Amino acid sequence: MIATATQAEPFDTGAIAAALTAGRHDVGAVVTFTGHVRADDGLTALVLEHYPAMTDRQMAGIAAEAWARWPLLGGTIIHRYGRLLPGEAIVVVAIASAHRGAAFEAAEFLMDWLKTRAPFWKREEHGNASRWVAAKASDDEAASRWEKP
Amino acid sequence: MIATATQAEPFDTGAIAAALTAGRHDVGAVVTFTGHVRADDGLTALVLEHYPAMTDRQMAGIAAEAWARWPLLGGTIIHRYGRLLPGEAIVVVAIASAHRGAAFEAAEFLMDWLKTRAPFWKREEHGNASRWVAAKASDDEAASRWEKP
Amino acid sequence: MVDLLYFAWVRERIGSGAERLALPDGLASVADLLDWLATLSPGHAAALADRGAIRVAIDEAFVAADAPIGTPREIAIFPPVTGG
Amino acid sequence: MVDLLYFAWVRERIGSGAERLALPDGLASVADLLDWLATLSPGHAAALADRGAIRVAIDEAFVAADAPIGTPREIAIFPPVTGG
Repeated sequence: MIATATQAEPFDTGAIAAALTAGRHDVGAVVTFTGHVRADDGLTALVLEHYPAMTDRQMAGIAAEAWARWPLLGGTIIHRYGRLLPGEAIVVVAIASAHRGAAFEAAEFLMDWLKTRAPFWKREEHGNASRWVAAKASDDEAASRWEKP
Repeated sequence: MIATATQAEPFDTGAIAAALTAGRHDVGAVVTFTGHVRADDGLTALVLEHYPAMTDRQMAGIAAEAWARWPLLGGTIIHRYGRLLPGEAIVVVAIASAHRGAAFEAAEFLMDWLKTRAPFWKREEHGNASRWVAAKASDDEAASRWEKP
Repeated sequence: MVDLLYFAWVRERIGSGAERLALPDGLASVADLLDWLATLSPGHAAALADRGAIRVAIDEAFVAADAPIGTPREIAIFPPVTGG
Repeated sequence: MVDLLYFAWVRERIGSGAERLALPDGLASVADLLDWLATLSPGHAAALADRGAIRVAIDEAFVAADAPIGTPREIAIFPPVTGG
């Protein structure tokens, strides 16, 4: 299965990925994606608000969907909330499979779905000023490629 | 740039990925791929032979090609050689970019090219028996999607 | 009574993250609900003015504007999500 | 004199990973080179019997069967690669 969690605390991508292969000899491919806070345009912090109960439900649903679509052997998704500084990691998706194709596709699918379906909202802080991040049409387009006919 | 290396020793994917973001605030996405030895059909070890000088040249060329094609901010490729046991990591590709699309694509491209252009040969050990791994047509197909018209 | 939850700038404009309300009879759809909510205060009106930028979840599942309200426990109203 | 390098089962069948040879005149292409090498010993012949499974690199760059030999420093002959 793919474990999902939200937390305020930092996570260790290397340890998360290592746990997916520990003690097993059937995993041939591990893909990790880690999203980080960029200091674009003088950004000084990123504040993530979320809807906890719905986030848990959506992340579990997205994880189950990936599990059904690809032959996966394990996975972990952690999304942070709260106030993050430039350089800090926001989200990690780590996927294990026998082969690389499934691991890459599932990780991309999960990121695209997290961007468009998980109830998080980012607020940028630029010193004393602050603004909510607008949703990107490009994220909707990226997610739409996974829709089944 | 994307650093490339071959080595007999194990590597630490987490440390490799962390080094790509250390002290910088422009990286928004880090993708890692790690390939592991699977114990399929009773495999007891995988022995990787390589052509060192050509491997170095091919890996550097592949890395430069990825750097030219996508807006990347850093990367590391390490490919091991020698005798590896089930579960051990064979290869890591770690890519940093501002956005996830470029990081995912470049990592997949690099893996597809490593599979079809880097002069490594795998020999499977099954107890006392041993056999060379045949190249897969599916790897050639995966690599061909990156060919420019 | 239904729990209304507001997030991000919807929450800021309404001035509260949650309120418990008795919905009037006759709200056939999510769009009807938003029309009614917008009458409650200038903050509600400001928060819901741009319907294209409003997303709604009923009992933690996304719903479209023409979806029926039903008898939910919790309705959440928020801008398009920007996680990941 | 040219350094010939052999890898994987090509190396095993030839019985050596490297040899230094003086190439005869008149080898126009890589295919001609393989034809000549196959005459050197039964091991060479066995290694090069299935030309569809043979890959060649001249001075560390892949070349096709119809490529000219030129005046290389090093020619490597091996099966299709299986790294990654």
